[in-house]
Amino acid sequence: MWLGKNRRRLDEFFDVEGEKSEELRIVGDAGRVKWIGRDMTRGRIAVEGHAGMHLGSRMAGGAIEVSGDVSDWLGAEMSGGAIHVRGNAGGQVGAAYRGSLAGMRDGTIVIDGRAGLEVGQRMKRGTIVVSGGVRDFAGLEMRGGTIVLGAAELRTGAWMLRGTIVVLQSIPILPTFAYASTYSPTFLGLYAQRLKRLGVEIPVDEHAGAYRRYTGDAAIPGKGELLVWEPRG
Amino acid sequence: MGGKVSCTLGEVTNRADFIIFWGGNPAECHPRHFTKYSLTPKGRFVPDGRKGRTAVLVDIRETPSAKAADIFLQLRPSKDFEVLTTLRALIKDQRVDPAAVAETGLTLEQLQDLVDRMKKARFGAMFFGMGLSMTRGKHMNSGALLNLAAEMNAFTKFVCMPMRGHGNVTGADVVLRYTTGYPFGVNLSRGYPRYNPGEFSTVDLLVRGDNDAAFILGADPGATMPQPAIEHLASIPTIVLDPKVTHTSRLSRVHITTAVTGVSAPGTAYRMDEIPLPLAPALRSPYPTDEEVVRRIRRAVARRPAWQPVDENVRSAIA
Amino acid sequence: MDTKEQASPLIEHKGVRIEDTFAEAFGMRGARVVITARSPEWARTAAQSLTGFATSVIGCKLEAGIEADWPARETPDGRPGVSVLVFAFDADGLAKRLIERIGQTVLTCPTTACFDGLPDAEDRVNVGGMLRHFGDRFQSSKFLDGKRYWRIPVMEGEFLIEESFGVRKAIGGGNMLILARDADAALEAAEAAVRAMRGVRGIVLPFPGGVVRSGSKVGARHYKKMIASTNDAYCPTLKGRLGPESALSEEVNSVLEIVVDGLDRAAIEAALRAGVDAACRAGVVAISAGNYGGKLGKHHFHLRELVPAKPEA
Amino acid sequence: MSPTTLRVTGGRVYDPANGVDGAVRDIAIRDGKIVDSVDGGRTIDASGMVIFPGGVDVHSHVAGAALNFARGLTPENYRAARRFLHAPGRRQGLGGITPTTFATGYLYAGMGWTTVNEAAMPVLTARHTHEELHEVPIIDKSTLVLMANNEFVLDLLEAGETERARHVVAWLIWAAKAYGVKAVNPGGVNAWKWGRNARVLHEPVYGYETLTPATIIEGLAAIVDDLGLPHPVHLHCNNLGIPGNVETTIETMKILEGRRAHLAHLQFHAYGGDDWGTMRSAAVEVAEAFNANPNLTTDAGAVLFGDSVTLTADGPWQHLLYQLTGRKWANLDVENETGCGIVPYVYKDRSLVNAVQWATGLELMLLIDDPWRVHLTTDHPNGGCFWRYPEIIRLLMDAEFRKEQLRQIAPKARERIVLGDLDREYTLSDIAVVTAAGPARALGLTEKGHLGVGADADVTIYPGTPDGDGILFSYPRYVLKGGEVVVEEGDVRAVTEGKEFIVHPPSDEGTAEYLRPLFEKAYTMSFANYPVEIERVKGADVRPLH
Repeated sequence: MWLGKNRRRLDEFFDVEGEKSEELRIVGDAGRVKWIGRDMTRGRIAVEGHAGMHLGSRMAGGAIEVSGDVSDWLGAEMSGGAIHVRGNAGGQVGAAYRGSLAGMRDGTIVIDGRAGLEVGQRMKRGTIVVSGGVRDFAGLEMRGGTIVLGAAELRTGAWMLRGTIVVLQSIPILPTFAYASTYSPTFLGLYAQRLKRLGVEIPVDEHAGAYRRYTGDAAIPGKGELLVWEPRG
Repeated sequence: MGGKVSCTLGEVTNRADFIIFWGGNPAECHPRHFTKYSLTPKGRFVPDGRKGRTAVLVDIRETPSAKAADIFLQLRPSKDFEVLTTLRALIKDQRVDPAAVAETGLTLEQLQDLVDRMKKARFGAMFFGMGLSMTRGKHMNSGALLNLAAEMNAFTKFVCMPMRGHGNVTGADVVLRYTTGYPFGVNLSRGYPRYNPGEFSTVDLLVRGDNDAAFILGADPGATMPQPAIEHLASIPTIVLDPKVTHTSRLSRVHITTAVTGVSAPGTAYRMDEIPLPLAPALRSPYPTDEEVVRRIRRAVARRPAWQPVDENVRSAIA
Repeated sequence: MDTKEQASPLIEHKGVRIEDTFAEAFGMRGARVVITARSPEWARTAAQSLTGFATSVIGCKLEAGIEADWPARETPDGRPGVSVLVFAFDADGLAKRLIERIGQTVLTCPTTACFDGLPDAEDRVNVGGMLRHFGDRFQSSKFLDGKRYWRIPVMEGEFLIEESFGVRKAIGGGNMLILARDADAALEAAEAAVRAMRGVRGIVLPFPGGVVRSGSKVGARHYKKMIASTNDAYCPTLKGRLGPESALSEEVNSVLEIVVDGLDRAAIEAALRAGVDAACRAGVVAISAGNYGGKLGKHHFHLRELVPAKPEA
Repeated sequence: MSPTTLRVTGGRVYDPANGVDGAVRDIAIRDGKIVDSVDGGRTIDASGMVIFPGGVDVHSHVAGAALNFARGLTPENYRAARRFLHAPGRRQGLGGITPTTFATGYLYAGMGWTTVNEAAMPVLTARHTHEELHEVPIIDKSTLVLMANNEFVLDLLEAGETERARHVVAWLIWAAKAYGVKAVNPGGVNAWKWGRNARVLHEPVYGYETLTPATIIEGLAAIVDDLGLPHPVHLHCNNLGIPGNVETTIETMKILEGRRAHLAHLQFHAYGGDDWGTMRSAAVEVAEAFNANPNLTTDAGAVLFGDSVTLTADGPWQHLLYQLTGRKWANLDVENETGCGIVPYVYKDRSLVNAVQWATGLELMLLIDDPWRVHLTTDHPNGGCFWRYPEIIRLLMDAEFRKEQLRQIAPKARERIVLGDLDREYTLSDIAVVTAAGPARALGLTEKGHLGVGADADVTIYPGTPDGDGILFSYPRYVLKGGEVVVEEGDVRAVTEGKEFIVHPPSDEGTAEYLRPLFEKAYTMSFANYPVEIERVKGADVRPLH
């Protein structure tokens, strides 16, 4: 591993135990350790504590679980596998690195806490769930895939071409999104079923409420959708 | 997907009949911009000078620049992105929500009128300042305006450029690009350039406390950066090269006074349109130039044993 | 059909003679369609419509039936559902029929959605990917866990259908014949058999109510153009005219057949076993099966293997 | 320090300029030049190897404001690029599609090329181009200054003041410290400043009464000849990239009859058809016309499949490409002089258009009879990166390999090209002509491109047998630049400073005073700051005129 510009042995920083294996457990505060699980294709990493930037960046398979918080670029440009963060995440979750045409290409990211700016920027496929809500520009220039947000600040879905952003409470909508209808999208049932296994609930009960559907972003012009949950009554 | 459509300032002088200033106050911040480049001068294809041009100012408050504009559009703070995104839709004849537009402080009619005028222009130019690029949305606000300008070229000629701040910012950007490939936020600690704004940009490094020394040239972060960044600068060996004592000098370990570039030190400065201008010093200075100091430091450092980067693709015995 | 009664050792089950013959079945291609809806009733309505007029490949190009009701927790979208099995001679034909039928009967039916029920099948046919054209470019898709789903805007809201459906080798034409003393006894026995067989997963009974009264033979004696015609050897009213050529004994006055299509041999065997067991009741003279001498279909289901072996008496 | 003498012994030498075709010869080097013989010094045993003159690239974009704009636009390309780690004597950098300055020098030298002509420089930003070129180590460089949309020149040509125009061109060349004159889409870039183009050679340019692209082409070719520049006018024809542009290209050749000229990246100008759907290769027609015009030279501008960044002064074409690709686009118009557009692009073998482009470049190289008049280029980075030249060499030398590659492309494209019918295979001597001897001659660089006595000791030594990929030319065993071993076994061993070739054509003394008032009206900087000071051109080598 690298400390700044110098290459060091892993055991200068960590007590390393066990044999070569498909499973890796990192215990303690790795909040300043970058690139954990970069390019991983299989196996399992469990971080018991915090993790730093670029966790699971460009990963193609396997699973990562973090009990604490993670920093920016979580799962950036990932193409498969699953990440579950129990705490909060930084910005650019599942995003494209600067200049790249595509962010997340497939896979699943679940964040139980909150996340920062530009969640799912330029994502093409895959699912991102942030139960606690996000800051501005969620789904920026999104080209496909599904983002589920507990709440969101401004400019959600800005410049999106395709894809779905589900928000579980009312949010400010850009002028370039057009309200379409209020309904219960059948396909959300698929996501609800799947996410239930990961401990995430998406409301799909018609008796409890429905989703307001907005399409946009007309600036592109795009045919993405914002689905905003509206409880009945 | 977006673009950057620009030109040298002479093109604006000679051709632009429609000019938008967005989030900037050139009358006070770039005092010669109106008279030398963008508004009043007569140009080859704008023989009437100011009379031949329409100027629009978009800002959140009525600055002195508003007086120089034919049209002033006052929007609510942090609504730039919403307005620009709406304009991008309107130029493509897409529908927008009038009620949501109204929340920006401007009406749909005002924006439609602006779009109609933009499309009628022969040559449109857009300039933007920190009122756009440093408010909520930051680089995405600038991106919105740049995209709008690029897309306008489907209808008529349009260009767009930032009004860069003080110092030779553009020059640093230019030189970094040709030596490292990236314009800013470059990290050389692995022996080759890496780039990631938000990770390697100065303010982020300082706030996170990632660096263990700082060498500051032609900038005064102590005056502008957030408190955690300043505290970190104060806690590490910080060296400042500056003609005068700055906020950063006060918290640094070392301040080296250097000659004022352009006044008593030669070199090249890049204008905001990336035109290189030779600097011819008018005065002599008792102080060394920045270049001289950097060369001397480099020579001194070269006497120490060299640090050799290792190619991270080569899995060496250490791993 | 080979109509000769075999003079072989007598097999009996619950007092009913089990003829020592076999059902001859054919290799087919099958698919499973899971239809979900807001209520079990609407799911079943769509399923019934989808499986209508799909009794025999000869006349309908498709054989289909309802396989089972699915509780909400088992379906892909968490709503109540019904699964349907469909069978055709080949994958291409299956795809064509699915596109026609789902397009006309599920797409049109309120609240429904339509999913592939054979996710592990390697052979796949494009169904949702063709039906999406109904969306006239207003459709959109979702890609989840390696599968693509199409969302087609319709007046009610949205119709959701999976892009591709799995196709696997299957078996069509498993059957049993109930030879009874009278029509009432035949029908009661058939109803009992159908009830029992419908509890088996992986099969359907494509005929009305699961029962067919008009068993057929290949071709015709008198009309050259007929592909199939009435199974005269098993028609009680023709016993007098056919004499020894009739397959029926004196006391048989009504025969009903149950045809089973299934995704694999084991499912069909299980169904036939349950059916034979249930059909062996008062008024039933014998259980037989239809075959063509064993040369046309490669799947043979011998009745003697479907009843519990009798302890040597 | 560098050895002053060096001998290379036992290698098979390909030096077509001196009629040497694979003979085993010793090469002697003293003080950076090739000499008859030397005593002592290092000896490189090149037995079993092949020896070429150092490569000369007649048309490449390696420095300048436009390229630097492209660098900033495509950070994603660098993340996948080859990395150059800094080391004692070697600077950091990144390769990829638009390599950084240091990397450019290492990559060219590492491939065995030692001279590069940067093909597009505005006067206004020439100072910057030279700054960048100074940071391109090892190789020698030259630049062409953009002239066919310069409003001073256009106004004079419209007014018929050819004499004055010649003085202005001469003055501008020296102001820019350039080596030659480049004409890009004559009149079209100027029209682009109003969002228009110049499509028809004999129709007036938008904004002018009588001036047509044809008069600009004729006028500049005459001026360059009259000034006696070593390199003729370097012309990027109108209608680049557009289906059916073959007519424009052939008409341009007619306009140039009796004049010297170099037609840049001919591949992009050799298409038939009416639109993208009917586009076909017109290499046969273009090559036939070209073969009949011995006054012309050209370069291939070949296309290779993969990522590229298109980068040209042809602003209107770039806007079209942006609309076609819907991806990124940068544009930079330069006051009074020129413009430039940048669009990242991917050439796909399954695309009909791209497959036709790929074939057209190769067809031209195979159909033009005289290898001395057609040079190997990709119009880097437009058609592909310069560091992929070895791939083209293999395609030229191996007809079987070409046929294999043909199977990979869009099937429809095979009916639109003739590549499958061409059996010609380049010899090693032909390769030496198209990569070194020919371009050196076209550039008028008499000490380059050959290994005769008096030549610059730029020598590339390749292994005698191809590498595993069948590519002979990917990794030279040794590269000598000015007599120094700069590359050995694929590693940059010594980093030298290259020269910059410039010319100083004479202009009337009053030219500056004529230009000053015009300049002050049209430009936004001071006239005194306009010309590049000669001190700013490091390693300047002022070349003689004809």
